[in-house]
Amino acid sequence: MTIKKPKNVFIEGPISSDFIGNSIYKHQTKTSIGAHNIFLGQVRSDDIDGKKVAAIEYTAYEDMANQTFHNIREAAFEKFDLTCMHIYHSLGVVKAGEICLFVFVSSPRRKAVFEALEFIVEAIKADAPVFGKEIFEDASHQWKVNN
Amino acid sequence: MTIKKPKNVFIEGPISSDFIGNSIYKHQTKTSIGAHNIFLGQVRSDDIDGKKVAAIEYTAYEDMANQTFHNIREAAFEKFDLTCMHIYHSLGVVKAGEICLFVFVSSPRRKAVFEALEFIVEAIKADAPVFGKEIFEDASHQWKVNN
Amino acid sequence: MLITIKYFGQIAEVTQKNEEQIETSASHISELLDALNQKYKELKNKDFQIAQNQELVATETKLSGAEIALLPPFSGG
Amino acid sequence: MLITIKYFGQIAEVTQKNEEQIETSASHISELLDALNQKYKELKNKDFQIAQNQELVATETKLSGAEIALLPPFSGG
Repeated sequence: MTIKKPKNVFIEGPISSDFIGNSIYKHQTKTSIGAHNIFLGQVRSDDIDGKKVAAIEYTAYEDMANQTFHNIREAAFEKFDLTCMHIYHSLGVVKAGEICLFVFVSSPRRKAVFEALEFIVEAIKADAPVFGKEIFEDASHQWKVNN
Repeated sequence: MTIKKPKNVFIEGPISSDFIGNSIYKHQTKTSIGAHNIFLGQVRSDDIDGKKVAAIEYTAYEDMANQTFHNIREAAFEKFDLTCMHIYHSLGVVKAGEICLFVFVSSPRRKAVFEALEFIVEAIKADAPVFGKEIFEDASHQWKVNN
Repeated sequence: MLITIKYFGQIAEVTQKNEEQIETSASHISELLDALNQKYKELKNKDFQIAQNQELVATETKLSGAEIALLPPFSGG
Repeated sequence: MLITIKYFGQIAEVTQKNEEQIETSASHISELLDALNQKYKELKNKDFQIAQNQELVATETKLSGAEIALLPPFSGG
């Protein structure tokens, strides 16, 4: 086993649908894959005490977070029969309706992708030192808390 | 409750990554959505007794299948808190590496999309009268069976 | 009674056609099946379900439908 | 010992900075925290975890790291 250096999973700003489509396209040469499963986190325009969320601004303890994502990745490859896995997370401002998290897993068979995707997304939410500031339309803000 | 006529879920040939990307893009105006989950079935180039699968040719009992997809859709909306759901399935020849099934669910919260997506994909595999003919590189064939 | 019978996948390979109309006096699905088994000898080696007017039915079901389909194992997705 | 302390999210709002270097004689994380609570009065009303050299640690842990981070509740994704 070789030791892999953590990759950078962070993308400045929102993750575009073109980027996602292109990422799917690149997997069409991998003909051992039978099933892909993709999770997308989209910024929700929640209504909180009469104020609407206009955007979330993400910051992170980047080095630690990249290590966390790396560990999640290694654990998922260990537990599930996966061919590929990709994780991307936004930093900076992501407006309501835009995508801030893109997790993509592929396997010969569908059982593995369902289990792996949920495992990975829950681990990201629980363990990655990423911080979301919900910015309201009136420019006031509150700090998001994952449930 | 209004009675909805079954939609046609079938697409002639493979489902392109552009089509999927564009479908994601169209959901960015729906700002009550917080989580999307996408399943993609990709034709696998299985090796069977030394012969490689080059493509799958899909046929279906289309009217009955569209009704089945409609029933699955209604059941999923009933069971899970979903904002949107889309199902597309290929007919005709889909080559190894190309996508033949696209299921897309969206919800305010992630729990619902994980549960709904697996429910829908399993129901499609079990209940939709769709038939896949695995065509080998030497033009011989066998009939696919879902597990 | 004139009914339309549809064949799919490997069943259509046996019957060499996707659809046919037949005149039958059968009162139950099972009787219709007997006639088809006579006509297509290979059919009894094949695994299939039967739909009557687009609903899966058991062979004991009364033949009431205008459209019968012979459906091999599903393999969508 | 000279250590770097990093602040994130709502903790950085309290400290009004993202990072600072401090000279400390503290032997455990808890002692360092006492000093920070002195310096930033609002800190004690805030919920956070502590990472030492990018690993989460308990306050009883010995201070050994060159990099300490105060991390409010995670909210990625």
